[in-house]
Amino acid sequence: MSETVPRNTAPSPPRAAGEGSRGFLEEGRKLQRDLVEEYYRNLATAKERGQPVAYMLVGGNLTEIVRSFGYEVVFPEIIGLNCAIKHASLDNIVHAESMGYGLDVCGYVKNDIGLQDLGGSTPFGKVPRPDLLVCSFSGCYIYVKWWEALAESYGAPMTTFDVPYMRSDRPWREDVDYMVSQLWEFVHYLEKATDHSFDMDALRKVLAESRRAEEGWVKWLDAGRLRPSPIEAYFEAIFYMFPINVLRGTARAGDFYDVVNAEVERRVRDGTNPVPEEKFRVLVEGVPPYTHYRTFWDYFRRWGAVSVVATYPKVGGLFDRGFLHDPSRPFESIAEYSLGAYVNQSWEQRRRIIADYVDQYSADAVVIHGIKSCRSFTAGQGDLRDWLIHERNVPTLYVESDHEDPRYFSPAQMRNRLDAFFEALEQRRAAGSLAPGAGR
Amino acid sequence: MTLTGGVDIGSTTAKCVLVEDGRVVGKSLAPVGVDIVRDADHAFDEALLDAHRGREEVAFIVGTGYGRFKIRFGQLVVTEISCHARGASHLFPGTRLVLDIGGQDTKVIRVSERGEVEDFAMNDKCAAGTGRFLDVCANALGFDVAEIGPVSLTARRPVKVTSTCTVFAESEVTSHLSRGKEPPDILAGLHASIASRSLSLMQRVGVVPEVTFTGGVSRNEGMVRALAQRVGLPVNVSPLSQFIGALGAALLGQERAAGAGA
Amino acid sequence: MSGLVSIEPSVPEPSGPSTSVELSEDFREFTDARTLAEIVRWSREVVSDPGYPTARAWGRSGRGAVGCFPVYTPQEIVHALGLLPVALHGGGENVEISHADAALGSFLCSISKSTLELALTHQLDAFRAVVFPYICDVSRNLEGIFSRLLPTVSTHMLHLPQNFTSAGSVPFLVAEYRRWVEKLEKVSGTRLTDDALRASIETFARQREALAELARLRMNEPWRIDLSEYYLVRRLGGLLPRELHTSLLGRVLEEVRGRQRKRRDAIRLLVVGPFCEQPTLDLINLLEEVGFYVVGDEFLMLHEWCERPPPDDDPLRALARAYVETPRDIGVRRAPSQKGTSIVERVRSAKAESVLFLTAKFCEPALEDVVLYRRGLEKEKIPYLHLEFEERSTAYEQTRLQLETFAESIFFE
Amino acid sequence: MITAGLDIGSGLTKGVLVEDGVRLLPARSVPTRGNPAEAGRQVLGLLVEEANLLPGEVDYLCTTGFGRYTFPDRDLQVSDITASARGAVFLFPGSRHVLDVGSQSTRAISVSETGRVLRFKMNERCAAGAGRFLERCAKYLQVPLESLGERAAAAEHPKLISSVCAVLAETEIINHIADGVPVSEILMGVFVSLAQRAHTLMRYVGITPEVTLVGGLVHNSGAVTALERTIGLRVNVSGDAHYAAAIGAAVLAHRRLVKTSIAPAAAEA
Ligand SMILES: Nc1ncnc2c1ncn2[C@@H]1O[C@H](COP(=O)(O)OP(=O)(O)O)[C@@H](O)[C@H]1O
Ligand SMILES: Nc1ncnc2c1ncn2[C@@H]1O[C@H](COP(=O)(O)OP(=O)(O)O)[C@@H](O)[C@H]1O
Ligand code: SF4
Ligand code: SF4
Ligand code: SF4
Repeated sequence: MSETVPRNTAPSPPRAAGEGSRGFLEEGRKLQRDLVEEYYRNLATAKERGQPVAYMLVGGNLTEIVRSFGYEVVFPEIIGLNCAIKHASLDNIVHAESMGYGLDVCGYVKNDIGLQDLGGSTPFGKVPRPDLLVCSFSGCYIYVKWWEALAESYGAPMTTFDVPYMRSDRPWREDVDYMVSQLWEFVHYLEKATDHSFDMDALRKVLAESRRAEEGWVKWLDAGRLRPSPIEAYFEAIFYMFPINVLRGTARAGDFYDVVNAEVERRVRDGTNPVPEEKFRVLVEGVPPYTHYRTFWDYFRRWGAVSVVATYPKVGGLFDRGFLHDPSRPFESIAEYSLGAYVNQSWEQRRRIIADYVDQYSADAVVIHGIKSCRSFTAGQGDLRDWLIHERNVPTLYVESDHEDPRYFSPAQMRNRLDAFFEALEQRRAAGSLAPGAGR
Repeated sequence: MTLTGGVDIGSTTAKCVLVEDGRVVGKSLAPVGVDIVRDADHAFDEALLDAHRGREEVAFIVGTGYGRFKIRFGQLVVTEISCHARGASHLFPGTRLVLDIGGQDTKVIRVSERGEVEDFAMNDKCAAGTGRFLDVCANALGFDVAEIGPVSLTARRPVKVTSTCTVFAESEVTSHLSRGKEPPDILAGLHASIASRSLSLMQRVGVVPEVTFTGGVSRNEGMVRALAQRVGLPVNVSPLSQFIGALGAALLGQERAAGAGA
Repeated sequence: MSGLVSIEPSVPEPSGPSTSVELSEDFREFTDARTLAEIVRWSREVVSDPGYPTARAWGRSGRGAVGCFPVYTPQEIVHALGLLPVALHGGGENVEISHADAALGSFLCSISKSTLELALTHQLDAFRAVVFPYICDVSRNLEGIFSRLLPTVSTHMLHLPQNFTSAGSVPFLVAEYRRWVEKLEKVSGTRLTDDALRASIETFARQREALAELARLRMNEPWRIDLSEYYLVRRLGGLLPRELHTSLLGRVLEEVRGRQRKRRDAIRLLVVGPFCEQPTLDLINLLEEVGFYVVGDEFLMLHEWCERPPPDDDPLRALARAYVETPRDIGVRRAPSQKGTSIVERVRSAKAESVLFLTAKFCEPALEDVVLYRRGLEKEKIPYLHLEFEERSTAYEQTRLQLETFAESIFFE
Repeated sequence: MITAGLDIGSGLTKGVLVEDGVRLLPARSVPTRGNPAEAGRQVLGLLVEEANLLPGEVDYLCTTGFGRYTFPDRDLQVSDITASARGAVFLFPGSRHVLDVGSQSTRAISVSETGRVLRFKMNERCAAGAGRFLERCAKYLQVPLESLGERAAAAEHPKLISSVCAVLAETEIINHIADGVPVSEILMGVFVSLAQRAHTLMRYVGITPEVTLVGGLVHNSGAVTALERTIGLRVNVSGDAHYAAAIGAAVLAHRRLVKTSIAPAAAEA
């Protein structure tokens, strides 16, 4: 590089060799890849093996119960995010648009329905058609609409698990009762559909595995409290949340977090953190722009910004806030867990969670990423931004694009906003008006 | 006695300002074409010519604007947001809110007493209601952009304009014309509509006095009045308004140069 | 620096026609309105006033009004507490959004923004409580924003069950209603009694019957009442005390039945989609201007969502059962039948020849259904058109073009 | 019987005369320039002069296009979608799918054998997929509108335009130029992007061959090539198809005239 090339005020991104430089744990990432590959292989061969296939949503899902009846489980949201990361979502979306899905329909829905209509082939294998559609109505209305559309296209039966919206710190008794009665009904339905009888003890065992994985996951998340942070709680977490969402209830999920946590401990010992020189500790709120996820990450890294905590990895459940599965109260704890999906929290709850996170993880700033085609997560994020800035005095940036649709991501504009934000933070820190970790 | 330069490559125009001891000693303005690298060079040369100075005399050059990464000769690049905040606070030290409407985007920036950026918001991936919109409307009405401000001030019954989409600007204007509306009334309607769009953006960071209006569109007097009226606050405008980004960049360059010297 | 100028604002002009309708406390205007024309004129004034004049009039007598966000809330409960349930329908074409955008974001329907805008600009001050049913994520999230920005208004997000077959749905909904009742009792300072609730259920049942009667008339002989008249009369149903509205409907029915009017050569149209945000009156008029008769619609679903509650010892349970047990095919409630089949049935039962999907921009629940509906219609070769509208948009050129083409495609062989 | 069709568009006003609903007489156009009624009168004047007629010899006049209501001396007006469909089938009787790309909008129309509209869909919200966008590109790239196609022909790796907004698309183009992408590839990218957007609309209404292109885009060979490649079908194109809406209007005028003049005659008999 010659002298005449302009520098940004930020340090250039770290240029160490290998995957590690991207901020990933080496073993953890490799194991995660293997698990994902295995998962897709199982999906592709499920029909051959005569295994029935259930579709399920991530928020408040019922993986444990469904798996205990021998189903293979497809999570179209996960497939959607994988397609988007692999730049394979746009064709599906455009196809769905030609089927009549409007511009403003959730990108996951369009990716999934377009994908299915085009034959179900993804870069990682073919996705089987559903025999059962389990709609856990936990936090997003579109879940119902989406499953309804699939049910009509495939003629597959759909069951709804209605999860009341969380408007209090602890679940209300009536809500849990309602959910437990639905779970019993669901189990009876599955008994009829599969000709298997339900075994509560088996479920307890599965839940014990879930709990082990959950504890491991929480331990990983908690590492973000350290300064400097040995983990990337947003960009890295997107990968490590796969087992907790998809493989919960299997021993592999628990084992995965053991491996990952051991590696984090090593990081702490050796000081090999995801961002070599931690300058800004950031809380990230919102669904990631999967289509440009690496680009987006780079915009943080070049400023030495590390996400120490994030809300998105909690869509599957707020395990770090107490909703762990409890084998001694199987259905009640499943109910409580489903209530605890992040998008199922009222704005009052969401604000409280974020404020707590800012304190607990000593975040300097918050970056909110809004999704144009997702109202559930996004409607009200502007107000959140206002609240953080004016009532909590936390510097906050709001940026917008889409999780699935690359047409909504404009690199130049996105970079401009992030650069300006960090530039301002740097200025304020230099002037002493921003204490490091002054997230209060 | 350090001479520094700020080069602002916008979507529509390239601006360069040379500053010495906090004073503007030279400036230039030129349209941006397809060869951005050359345009940047050219803007810089013009400003040097204007200041009767040589390239080697400039101690520090800061680039900004959406084409900032294309400036080959600068030492530092900074976003327009920081630069507009810096420039506006320099000209109007009481500034707490900056509204910048350029050729293709609108920004609002809340600044602290010390001229630091506290918060900002931008219009989103849409060119509606920007300078380009006004350019197209002016064209459709057969005016030069520099004329539409004064013309709009003669309006008697401003029309209601619903869309400020740049692409449909022409048909918006034509359909008003075909309904027999007068150009000043149409222009006043357009300005009012941009003003309320701007207000809505300003609400995102909070409307606090003093408000300073920057960017090319702030040269439009009709727009300035429409804005002051809609916001209900006085609005600062400098004759240098289109240069404020470049000025801010040059001023940041002064700090850098001083810092490096110390 | 002498070149610097500071431009002072001149006195701002009032934005839009700031019609403010003052109604008398006993709504004498409506009691006295003898003819349909008079009723419609009043309705037009009330509807175009973003300050909800009927809520203000009710409030002046010291009683509280409760704003009900679309689509459905059991208004009987509100009524039984001596409060006036008022249907919120957004801000209409005259409300300029400048505060609400900041809180909500750009890719959202207008009704959510204008409702918040009205609240922030004190146009909803007459309301002591506001309820947001879980019809979609936007409505749901709006409650959380209201509760922060307007702490003096009692808000509730009503979780309406999505599982319509569980034995637990009705008991859950009763509990959910109770939680809301507790808040409303504080607002009204009275306690809800079973007798009062039973009486309210009767009141609403009578209103529903009268509305159904008018709808039948419109379906069978659409030329007897203009679409805008029909719309405005119905819209009053969510704004006025219900007893009064029922009596107005009686007068309207009588007058309309006696009208001598010529039948036009127009295409019978079913309008699907505007169950929440409402298009402008001009757009509604445009539908018939280009050559249609609207013989079935989803414009104001507040009263039509539920059937008369079934007999039950516990009136609250009766209301909960009415919600859970009424199979209604609409974008924000799961129907037991397939959408593709149910739309065809609806077309047939309204004797419609064509379908217009008129969906609010960014209204995702409505958008998703269009795909399923159109599949069903294509199978039966029933012509349809999909248009998006916005509360505030008044540029109808594109809309007119498409509607005309649609009509011409049916008219010209 | 001579009938006239006037297509008063936002850019151009186009007119044709048709004899007995089957024979095309001259076609003419003038820029609309914000005065649709005047433009209509001018075109009509030109047509009548060219065909050596007296003004009174036009038996029936039908307007279409965005200015269809602004022309006072019309006997009938129809929407331009209805008219384009008729016109396309008049020009290419095998047409079952019509794509109409005008200056500000793109419409995909499926039509019956007689030219009746079965289903149609217009571009939503943004205008990046329409003709005006091409005009601006031509200006930016300093290539005359007429030779856009020629210039694009050399492209091997078209550079797609992702922005849905025509204005921001320009910025994208400038960026490509600054990055040294050859003009031909940018141009072809523009065409392919436009074709892909049109394809989505076309798929929504359903594509049945033959496909006929009408509207101003017919002059653009590059766009036609890109379109044929994208949809994988041959597309009917002719220079007259720019006048499709005007032709359709004149044909519909003729039908109406026949109906109304036969009806009284039949009543007399
Ligand atoms: N004399 C003038 N009067 C009114 N408007 C002007 C004048 N000069 C420039 N403008 C407006 O300013 C815009 C360019 O603003 P500018 O801030 O230079 O944009 P950018 O930084 O994006 O290149 C033009 O689109 C034009 O509408
Ligand atoms: N000679 C030409 N060469 C290439 N493109 C042309 C030519 N003439 C017109 N066009 C294209 O056609 C468009 C105008 O189409 P037209 O159907 O006349 O639109 P409208 O009816 O909306 O006025 C222009 O925007 C331009 O892109
Ligand atoms: S939460 Fe958002 S992204 Fe997820 S399914 Fe719902 S709308 Fe789509
Ligand atoms: S218009 Fe649609 S998206 Fe908006 S609040 Fe109503 S139902 Fe929800
Ligand atoms: S076409 Fe218009 S509305 Fe669309 S993004 Fe561009 S300026 Fe905005």
